[in-house]
Amino acid sequence: MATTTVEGHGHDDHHDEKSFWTAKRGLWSWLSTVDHKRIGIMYLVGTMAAFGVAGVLAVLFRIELMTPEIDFFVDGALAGTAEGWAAGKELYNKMFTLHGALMVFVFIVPAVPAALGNFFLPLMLGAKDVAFPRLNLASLYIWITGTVILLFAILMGQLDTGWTFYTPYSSSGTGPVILATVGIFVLGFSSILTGVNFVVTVHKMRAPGMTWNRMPLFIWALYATAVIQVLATPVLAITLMLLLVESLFKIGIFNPEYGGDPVLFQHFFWFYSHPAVYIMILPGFGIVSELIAVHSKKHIFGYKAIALSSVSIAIISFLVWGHHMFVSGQSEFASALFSFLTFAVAVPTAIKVFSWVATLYKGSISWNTPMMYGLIFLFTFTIGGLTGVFLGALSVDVHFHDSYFVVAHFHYVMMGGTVIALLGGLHHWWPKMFGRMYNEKAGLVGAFIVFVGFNLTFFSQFMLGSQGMPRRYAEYLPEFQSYHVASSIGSFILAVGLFWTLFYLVHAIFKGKKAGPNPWGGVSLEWATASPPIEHNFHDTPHVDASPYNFPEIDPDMVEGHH
Amino acid sequence: MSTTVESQSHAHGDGHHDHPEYLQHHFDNPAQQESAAKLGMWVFLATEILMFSGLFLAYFIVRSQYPEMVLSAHEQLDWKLGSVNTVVLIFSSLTMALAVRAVQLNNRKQASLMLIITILCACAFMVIKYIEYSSKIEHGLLPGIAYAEHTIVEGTHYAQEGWWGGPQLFFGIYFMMTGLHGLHVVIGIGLLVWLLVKNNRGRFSSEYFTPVENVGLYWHLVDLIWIFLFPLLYLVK
Amino acid sequence: MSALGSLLTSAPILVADGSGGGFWMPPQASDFAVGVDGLFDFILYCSIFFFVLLMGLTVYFAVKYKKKDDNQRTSPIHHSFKLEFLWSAIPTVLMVIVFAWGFRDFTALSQTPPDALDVRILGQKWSWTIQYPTLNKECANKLVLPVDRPFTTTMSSSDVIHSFWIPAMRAKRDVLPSRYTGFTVTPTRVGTYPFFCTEFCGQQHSNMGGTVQVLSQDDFAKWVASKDCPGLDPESPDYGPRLFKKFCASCHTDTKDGGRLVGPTLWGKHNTMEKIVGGPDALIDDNYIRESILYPEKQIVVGYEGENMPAFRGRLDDLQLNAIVDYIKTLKD
Amino acid sequence: MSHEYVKGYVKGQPAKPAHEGHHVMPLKTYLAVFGALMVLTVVTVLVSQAGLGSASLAVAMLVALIKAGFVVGYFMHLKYDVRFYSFVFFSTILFVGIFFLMTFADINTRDAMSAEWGNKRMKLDAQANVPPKPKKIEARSSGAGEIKAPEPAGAK
Repeated sequence: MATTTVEGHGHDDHHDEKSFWTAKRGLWSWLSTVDHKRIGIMYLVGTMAAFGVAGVLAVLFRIELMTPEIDFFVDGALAGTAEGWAAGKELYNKMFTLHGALMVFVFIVPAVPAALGNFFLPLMLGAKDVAFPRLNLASLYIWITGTVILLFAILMGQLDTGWTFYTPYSSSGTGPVILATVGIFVLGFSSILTGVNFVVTVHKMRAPGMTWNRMPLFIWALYATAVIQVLATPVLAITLMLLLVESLFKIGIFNPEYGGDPVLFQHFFWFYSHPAVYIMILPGFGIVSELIAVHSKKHIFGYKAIALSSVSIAIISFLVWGHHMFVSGQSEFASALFSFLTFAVAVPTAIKVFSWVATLYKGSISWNTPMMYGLIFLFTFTIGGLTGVFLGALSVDVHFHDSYFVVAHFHYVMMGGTVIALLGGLHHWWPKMFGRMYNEKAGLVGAFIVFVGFNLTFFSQFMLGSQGMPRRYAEYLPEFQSYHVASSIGSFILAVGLFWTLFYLVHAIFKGKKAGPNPWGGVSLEWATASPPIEHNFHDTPHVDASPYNFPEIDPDMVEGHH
Repeated sequence: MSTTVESQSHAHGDGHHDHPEYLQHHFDNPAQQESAAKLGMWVFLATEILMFSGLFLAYFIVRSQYPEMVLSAHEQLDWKLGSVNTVVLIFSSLTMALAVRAVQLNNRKQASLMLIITILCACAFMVIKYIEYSSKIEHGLLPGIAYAEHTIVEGTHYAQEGWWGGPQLFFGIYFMMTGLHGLHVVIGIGLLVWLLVKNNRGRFSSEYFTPVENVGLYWHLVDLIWIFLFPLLYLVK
Repeated sequence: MSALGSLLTSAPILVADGSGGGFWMPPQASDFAVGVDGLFDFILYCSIFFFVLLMGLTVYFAVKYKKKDDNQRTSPIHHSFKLEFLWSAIPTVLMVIVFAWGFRDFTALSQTPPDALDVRILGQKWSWTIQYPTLNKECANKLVLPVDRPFTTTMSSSDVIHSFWIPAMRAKRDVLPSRYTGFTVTPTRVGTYPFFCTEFCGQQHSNMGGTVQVLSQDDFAKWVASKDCPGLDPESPDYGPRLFKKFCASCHTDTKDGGRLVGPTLWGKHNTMEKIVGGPDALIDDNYIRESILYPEKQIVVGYEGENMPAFRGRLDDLQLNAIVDYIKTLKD
Repeated sequence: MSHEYVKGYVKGQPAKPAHEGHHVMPLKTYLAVFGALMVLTVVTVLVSQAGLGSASLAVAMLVALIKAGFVVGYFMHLKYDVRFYSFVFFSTILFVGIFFLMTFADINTRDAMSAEWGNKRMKLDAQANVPPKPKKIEARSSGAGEIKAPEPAGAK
C-alpha cells in the first residue's frame, strides 16, 4: 500500500520548528500576514462572529413570532396603539432583513471556502501557499470593509427590503438601500478574489504526482465552488450597480414608474443568487466526503461520480435560476424550461448522497463528533434536498412559493447542510488547526442538542407553509400559533446547542489535550505535517502516488463473500 | 477595485534568496509562477467579461422594449468621435502588443517607447471621451431624472412626469457602459505607468515579463469591450 | 386587540370552517387544488420511501460496522457501475414524471374559458381593491365568488410588487406594477377562506389580506342584487370615505385617537399650521391637501421626510380627488 | 512513478521553464492584424450608414465578432497559447450566452402560452384608455387625460 512519503531527512528534527501560530509574533504580523493559515483563522473568527449576531437576531424574532400579534417588538410606551404596532412591524422587517443579509452575504458564502478552504486547500494540495497570497489578504480586508458598510447601512438606515432587494420596493427607497448595495457590492469582490485564487491554486500548485484523480474530494468541491464564485459574482456586482444608479438617477431599467420591468431585476438577481446557494452547499459536500471517508476508514464510494457531480452541479446551477420566479409573472414557457432544468440539477445531488451512504458499507465507523455531524448531515440534507423537489414541480410551487415551506426548505439545506457540515469540519480539523483535541463527550452532547433543536425549529415550518402561512409575516392567523411556538422552542434549544459547541471548542484551544499530527488516521496530505502546521506547511515538498483514501485498514482481499 | 487589479496581476515582482530574484517563495520554478499568473489573469478577465455582460444585456433589453426610442435617442451621439476613439484604442492595442513583444526580445528601449505610445493613446481616448461627455451634459442628455434639465416643468422633480421609457433610459445605459469602460481605461493607464517605471528600472527581460503580458491581456480586453460597445451605442440604425 | 385589520375581525377561523383540510394541506376549494394535492402526495410518498431507505441503511451500517478495535478491516470496494447507474437512472425517471405532471396543471392556470367571471384586483400598499367590471361592484379585501364557475383575475399593483394567494385554492400569482398578471381557477367548495399578500411589500405586509367567500349559485345571485360592496358611484354620500379607505387608510388614520401609521393622522388637521421641511410654515387648507395628494414631494411636513409618499397624480380623476379633499376637511370634532 | 524533481503542472505535463519555446510573433503579423482591424472598423461604419434596417444589428455584431477574434487570437496570443486559456475564455462566453438566452426566453414569450388570454386582456383595457404596457394604472375616465411621451423641446 503506497502511502504518502515525505521525502528528505527523518521526521525527528521537526519538533523544534515553530508552528504558524508562534512563527511570528505581534498584531502587525497577523494584520500583514500572507500565510493562508492565518488568513483562514481570521476569516473563521469573522464569519463565526457574523453567524453569532445573525443567529441571535433569529432567536429574537422567533420570540416575537410565538404570538399571533406583534407584541415583543412593540416598546412599552406605545403598547396597544396603532403607532406602536406599526413601529413594531417596521422593526420586525428590519430584523429579518439584517438576519438574511448577514447570513447570506457575510457568513455562509465566505464561511467554508474562505475559513476552512483557505486553511486546508494548500495543505491538502501539498503546496506552500495559495497562488496569490497578497490577493488572499486583500480579499480578507475587502470582506471586512464590505461587512462594516453593510452593518452600518442596516443599523443606521431603515433597510427593510429583505435580503433580495426586489425593486420597485428597494429602488423607491432612499439612503439605506444605496449604502447596503455598496456594502454587498464590496463583499462580492472578496468572493471573486477567493474564487480566482482557488482556481489557479488547484490548477497550478498541486504536489508532484497529485493528478486530478488523486485530489481529496474537499478540493474538488472547493474547485467547483471557486468556478461558480468566479462566474456568478460579477453579475451580482453589475446588478447592484444598476440598482444603485437606478435609485440615484431613477433611470428606469427595473423601476416600472420610469418604464422598467421589476421581473428583469429578479432575473439579474437570481442569475447570481441561485449559483450562490451552490457556492454555499458545495464546500459542505466536500467536508462530508472527507468526514465519512476518514471516519469509516473506507475508500469513498464512487470517487469519480462525486468529483464529476460537484463540477456538473457547478455548471447546471447556472441554468435553473428561474425556479424562484414561477409565480412572478414570468412566462409559462420559461417557467417550464427552468422547472425541467431544476430536476437536472437534482440528480447529481442524489448521486452524492447515495455514494456517501454506500461508503459506510463494511467500514470501521468510529462514533466521534465529526462522524456524528456527518451522519446528521445525511439526515437533514436529505430532507432539504427532497423538499426541493416539491418546490421544483411547477404546480406545487404555485402553492408553496414565498410560504414557510420555502423558509423550511432553504434552512434545511443551508443550516442543515452547510452549517452542520461546517461544524463537522471544524471538529474534524480542530486538532490540526490548534494542535489541541476537544472533549469528545461534550462534542457528542452538543451534536445531539443541535440535532434536536434544529429539527424541532424547522420541521414544523414545513406544515406552516403548506397550511398557508406566507413568509416574512410579523402577524399571522391564530391557528398557526401552535407550529410557531414549537418552532420557537426549537430555536432556543438550537441556540443552546450552538453556544455550548462554541464554549467547549474555544475551551479546547487552551485546555485541550495535545493532539498529534494525525489523530484520526487520515491519509490525505494535511495529516502528513505537524499540527498545528509549520509556517510553510511541509518541511520538504511531499510526493503523492496514491489516492487520499487508501487507509491502512482497507483489506484488499476482503471480498464480497466473507468478513 | 483598481488596487486589487494591480496587486493581482503582478504580485510576483520581488522574489528573494538563491532563486532568480523575481521568483516568489511559494512557487517552485519560474514556469509554474508564470503559468499561474497567466491563468489568474485569464480567470480575472472572465469576471470582467461577465460584469460587462450585465450591461450589454440591459442594453439589449432596453432596445427590445423601446426600439424606436433607442434608434432616435442615439442620433444624439457623435459617431465620428466614436470612430476616432475606436481607431485610437485599436492602435493602442497594437502598441501594447508590440511592447510585450519588445520585452520578450529583451529590447527595453523599444518596449518603453511602445508603452509611452500606448499611454498617450489611452489619454487621447479619455480626452475624446471628455469632449463627448461635456457636449452631452451641455445639451442636458443625462441619465434618468437629470435628463433635459432645462425642459423640466417648474416645481416638479422629474422631467415631464409619467414620461417613462424616454431618452433618459438610453442615456442611463450609455453613461453606465461608457463610464464603466472609461473607468477601466483609467485603471489601465495607472497600470501602464507602473509598467513603464518598472521597465525603465530594468526589471523585465525575456526571462521575466509576466506583468507586462498580464497588463497587455487586460488592455486588450478593454479594447475588446469597446469593439462591441462602439457599434451598439454609436452606429446601429 | 391588534390592528390586524379586517383579516382577523371579519374572517372566521380557517380551520373551523375548512373541515376536510389534511395534516399537510388546507381544504381543497378549487379544481387546481386537486391537481396540486395529487402531485404533492406523489412526491411525498416517494420522498418518504427514499428517506426511510437511506436513513435505515445509514443507521444500520453505522451500528453494524461500528469500530470495535483499532485494526478492524474494511472492504476495498469503492465503486460499482451497476449500482451507480441504477441510482442515477431511477431518480431521473421520477423527476421527469414529476415535471410533466407539474407542467400539465401549471398551464391550466393560464387558460381562460369564455364563461369565466371577470374579477379585477388592484393591490396597493397594504390593502386589496376587488372590482367586478361586469357587475358594477367593488369590495375592499373581500372576494365573493360563485361555486363551480371559473373566475379569472386581472391583477395590477399601483406601487410595489404584491402577490395574491388563496391557500385553499392553491392559486398564487405576483401582482406587478408594470403590467397585468392573472390566473384562472374554478372554486369547487362553498366556504370562507383567507387570502394573503405573499411578496414582501413593506410595513403592513402581514396585514394585507382578506377573505374569499364562495357562495352557492343562488346565494351569489342574491349577493349581486344586494347592497353589499356597491360600485363606487360619485353621488353616494360615502364616496369620499370609501375612496379614503381605498387609497389613504393604509398610511393615514382618520379617527380622533388614531396615531401616526406611516404618514401623520389627518384628524383635525384642516386649517392648522404645519412646519414644512426647508420652507415657511404652511396652512393646511384645501390647496395644500390637494397639492400634497398630487405632488407629495413638494411640501413635506417636518418629521416625515423619509416616508416618500406615492404621488397620486394621474391615478385619481378630479371627482375622486375632490371627494377625498372634502372628506379630509370634515375630519374634526 | 518517476521521482525527478519537477514540479508545477501545466495541463498535466510538468511545466517547461519559461524562456524557451515561448512563441514570439514576427512584426509583420502584428501589422497585418492591425490593418485588418482598421479595415473592419471602416466596414462597420459603412455598414451602419447603408441603412440595412433591422439587419444592421446582426451585421454589426458579426463584424465586431470577427474583430474580437483577431484581437483575442493574435494580440492576446490565444492562438499560440496552451489550449486551457482558450477554454477559460470560451466557457465565459458560453455563460454570458446562457444569461442572455434564458432571460430573453422569458421576455419574448410572456403571453405565448395563453396568447388569446393576453389579447383578451388588451381589449379589456381599451375601455380603460390605458394600455397595459408600463403605464400608470387606474388613470381612469376623463379627468386624468391621456399621457403622451412629448419630445423634449431643447434636446436636438
